[in-house]
Amino acid sequence: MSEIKEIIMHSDKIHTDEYLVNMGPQHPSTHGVLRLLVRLEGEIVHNIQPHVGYIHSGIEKMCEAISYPQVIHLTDRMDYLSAHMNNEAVALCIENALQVEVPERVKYIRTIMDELSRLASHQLWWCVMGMDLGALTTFFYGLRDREHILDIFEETCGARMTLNYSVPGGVMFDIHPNFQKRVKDFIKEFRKKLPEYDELLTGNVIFQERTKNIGYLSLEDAIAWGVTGPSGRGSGFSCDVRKHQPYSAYPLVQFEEKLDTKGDTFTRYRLRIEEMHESLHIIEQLIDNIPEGDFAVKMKGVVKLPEGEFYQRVETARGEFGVYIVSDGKKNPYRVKFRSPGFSNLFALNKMAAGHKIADLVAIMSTLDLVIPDIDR
Amino acid sequence: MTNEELQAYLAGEFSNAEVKQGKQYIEMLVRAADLHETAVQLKMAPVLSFDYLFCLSGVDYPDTMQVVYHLESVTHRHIVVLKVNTADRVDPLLDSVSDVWQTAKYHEREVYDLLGVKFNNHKDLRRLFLDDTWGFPLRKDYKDEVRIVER
Amino acid sequence: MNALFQYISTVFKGIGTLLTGMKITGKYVFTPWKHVTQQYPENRETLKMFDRFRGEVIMTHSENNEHLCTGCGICEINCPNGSIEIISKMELTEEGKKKRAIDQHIYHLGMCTFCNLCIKACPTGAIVMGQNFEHAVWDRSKLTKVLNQPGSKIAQGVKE
Amino acid sequence: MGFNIYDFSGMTHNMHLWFSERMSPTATTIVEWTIIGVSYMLFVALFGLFLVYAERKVCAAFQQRLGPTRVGFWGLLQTIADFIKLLMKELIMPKSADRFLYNLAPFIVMIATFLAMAVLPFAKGLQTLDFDIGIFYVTAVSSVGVIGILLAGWSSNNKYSLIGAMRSGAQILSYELSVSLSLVTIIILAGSMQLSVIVESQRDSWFLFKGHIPSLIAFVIFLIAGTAETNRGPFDLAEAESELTAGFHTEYSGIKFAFFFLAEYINMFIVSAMAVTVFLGGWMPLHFGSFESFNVVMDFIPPLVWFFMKVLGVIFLIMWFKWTFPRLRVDQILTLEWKYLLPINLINIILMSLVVLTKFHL
Repeated sequence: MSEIKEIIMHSDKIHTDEYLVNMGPQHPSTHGVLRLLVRLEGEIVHNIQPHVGYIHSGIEKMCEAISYPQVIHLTDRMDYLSAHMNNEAVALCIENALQVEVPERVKYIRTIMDELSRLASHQLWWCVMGMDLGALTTFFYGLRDREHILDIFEETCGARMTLNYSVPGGVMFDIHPNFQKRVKDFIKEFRKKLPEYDELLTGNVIFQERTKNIGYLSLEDAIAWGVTGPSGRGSGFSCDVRKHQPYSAYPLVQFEEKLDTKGDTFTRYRLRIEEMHESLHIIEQLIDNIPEGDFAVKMKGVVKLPEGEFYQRVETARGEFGVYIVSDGKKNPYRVKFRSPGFSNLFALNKMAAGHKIADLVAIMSTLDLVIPDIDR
Repeated sequence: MTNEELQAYLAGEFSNAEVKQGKQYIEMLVRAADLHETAVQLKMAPVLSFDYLFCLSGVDYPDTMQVVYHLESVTHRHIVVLKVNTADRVDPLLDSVSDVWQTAKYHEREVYDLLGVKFNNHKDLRRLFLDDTWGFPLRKDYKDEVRIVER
Repeated sequence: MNALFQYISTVFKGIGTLLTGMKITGKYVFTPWKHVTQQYPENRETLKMFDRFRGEVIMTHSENNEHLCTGCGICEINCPNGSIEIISKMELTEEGKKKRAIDQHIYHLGMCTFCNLCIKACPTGAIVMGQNFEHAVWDRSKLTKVLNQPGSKIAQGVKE
Repeated sequence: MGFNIYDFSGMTHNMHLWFSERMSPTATTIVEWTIIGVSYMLFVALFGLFLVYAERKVCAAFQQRLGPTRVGFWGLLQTIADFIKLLMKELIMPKSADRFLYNLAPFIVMIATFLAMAVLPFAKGLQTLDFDIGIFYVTAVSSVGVIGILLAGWSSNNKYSLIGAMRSGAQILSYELSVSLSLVTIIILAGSMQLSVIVESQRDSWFLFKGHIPSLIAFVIFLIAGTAETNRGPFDLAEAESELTAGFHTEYSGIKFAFFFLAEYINMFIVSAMAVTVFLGGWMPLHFGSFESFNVVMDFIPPLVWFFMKVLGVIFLIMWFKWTFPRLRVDQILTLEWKYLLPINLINIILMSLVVLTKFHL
């Protein structure tokens, strides 16, 4: 109740036409346990107050008690859709701190895995986007294609979502002998399926009407609110860490950072679809050229970081993910902070959705591609 | 601007700050009183224009609370790490930078929630994840006998 | 007149895009045998998990009821959430020396996150990941398992 | 009591005579009403359950799934099991709901559905009421249902329900216009509002083909507006589950929810049956002018089978819409009606009048 009172106190004057609706924590379109306190007038959204913390699991506190390889396995559980990118961020951070040079093969494998994760995440986003807009069939088409990627993961890493594949100094297993063939089959298959996505949803006149000129986010706002990933790039914010601070095998591949300045829901949608094409392109460049070599360098049994502070940025499917490790030379970190993309992206929602209708709020939230454990950590 | 030039420029511009090359990025330790002014300068000066705050974290050191701001300039693509120590560890107080970078509004709420760092001039400083009865869990002296199992 | 032409073309373009979408779904509805559903309990015989699939931690035993575990406790240290407990005992070897050996390798399946860190750390390769994934039980206490079989011994020649 | 699957009028007439001989006129009427009422209720319950099953199977096929397979052969008993579950569920009422209106709402929706069914001609002679204003009656009573939806939304004392009900009100009131106008197009062609006459005059050719392009346009508009009338497919704003959790029936549970659910499916049947009766020749078999042998074979199929085949075809089309398209927004749904369907409809009526005036349709 106190929150509601506060909101009434904070508003400039009391609007008698307005009413408050709690969207969440259990609501079909908040994709988890996110609660939005929405101030509405009729159908028009006036103000949105996100309330997070319903799935706060204290990962940062837990990390202070466990060793570095164990920290990696916890990062799976934050943004579970781009688990491998999170793993990689911590692994890279540790390798940088220890000045370990990983073999070329590891870099290639990690980059391929990154892009596969990105594809899987974008596929899930696409199906959920369709479902939020009422086209329920997209959900199953997206999941159908995602299954192939999860099978690839399962064969090589042993798990489908919580991969825990990157370890300090390399990867946990070498790639499975079937890996290359499976990935190539998947690319061939998915290249055929991607145009279907466009025909089913992108081109649809109802979809276009629903998304075009909705949820505008200006470049200034995108930067000020730290909106990254395809959501930020839809506003023209060049924020692709793969381009600006390349890691792993990204310096070796040709790819385009998809940018657009329109900043509306449809642009964010389109950029993600284009990113899927780019991801396929990146994998195609790497998959045949994986160099021979070790899949990990030999590390000591107990990983100890030198004293100091280390930061590593990677590009996940949702935007920029950062790991900030403060070490005091012991075997467990002194402080770990995760900069999660969803956290910054979510709070720009008010900027985008105010003035639009409830249905648009749902569409805008979909294009932000929120994963709630990523926000709450 | 190269890294060395940037370091020299920052050292010249902010005489009260301690500028040094860290392990990865240029680090800049400012006094708590200068924080807001420095933040405004870092963002507004055209040669610097650090307009993108990509990480804001609080660290609990034995004698002080430190808040770390990772800043990037979208136009110049250079990065600086701004650090500020609070005078008091138990009841830390800093100026808010949420009017400089909007995203700091919620990041500061997170720091307040988990570490108990209060921010002046913050419009809406409430707990973010936890409810009001919790302590500040990321502090090193935080005790929770029920939920934390020591091995 | 131009506006009218535009109006008509909007209508036809709109209907056109809708028909394109219906073509895609129609393609699948008239080929229902191409479904992707797996009927799980029925396909139990044919359903084979990948050999790296991380289903549960198991300890391999040879036909002589011998395992490779020395009871060193490295897996216990490496486990992030305390799902492994090693209870060791002191044994007299043939030369009459005291030697540490495994008494019970306790594994809490309910707490395991299948991160593979224990298997990676095991110096003798005593524990591996099993492919079983049907872990549902009625009683939670059944999730706590003792991995070394009763009466099992350490295989000859395994050193710490 | 002769039984003729091609013509039921003799059978019903004989039944009436048989009752009249043995009972007083009042008792006859009461018995006949009871029989009709029971048979309609049975039909609604069974056909509703079948439609729910069909929807699940069809939707599964669209989504490359199998749908229900566990309960009964091919999951045929699934909806019955679901229905039993719904019957046994607790009826929960929100604390500050308007008790009377809350309980009344599902019945109003159901009553409107039953009223509209009364004039549908299932086969020759198998029609309860044969008004001379049949079409007018259907459009009138089918819009009563929206009152139930509005009541449900208002009395639940839930903001989601209220938003859903208001959306539904705006939507159905506007689309009623398109439904009526597209039917008016056909009334011009048929020259009658009596459903039996309309069906009878499609004996040699269905109105969809007879009326050339205007009746095709009217058919498309009727399908769109009819889908909107039933709160289905891309027009399910009233219960948009990604926005309003379940819209106007958020707070309903158990059998009251089942009423809304069943009414939605039966409404879909009514819209399809109207489309079939008015545009696709009702229970009339498919005839091609000069192919005599073909026409004889078509005549051999009983009218009841024809009617349901056509109805299920139209229902499949409506399901196809639902499982393909994203949902419209509330302002777009009104834009579609007032800026597109209505003007096209009005022009279409003029076109149809020209066709009739020039006797082009004969």
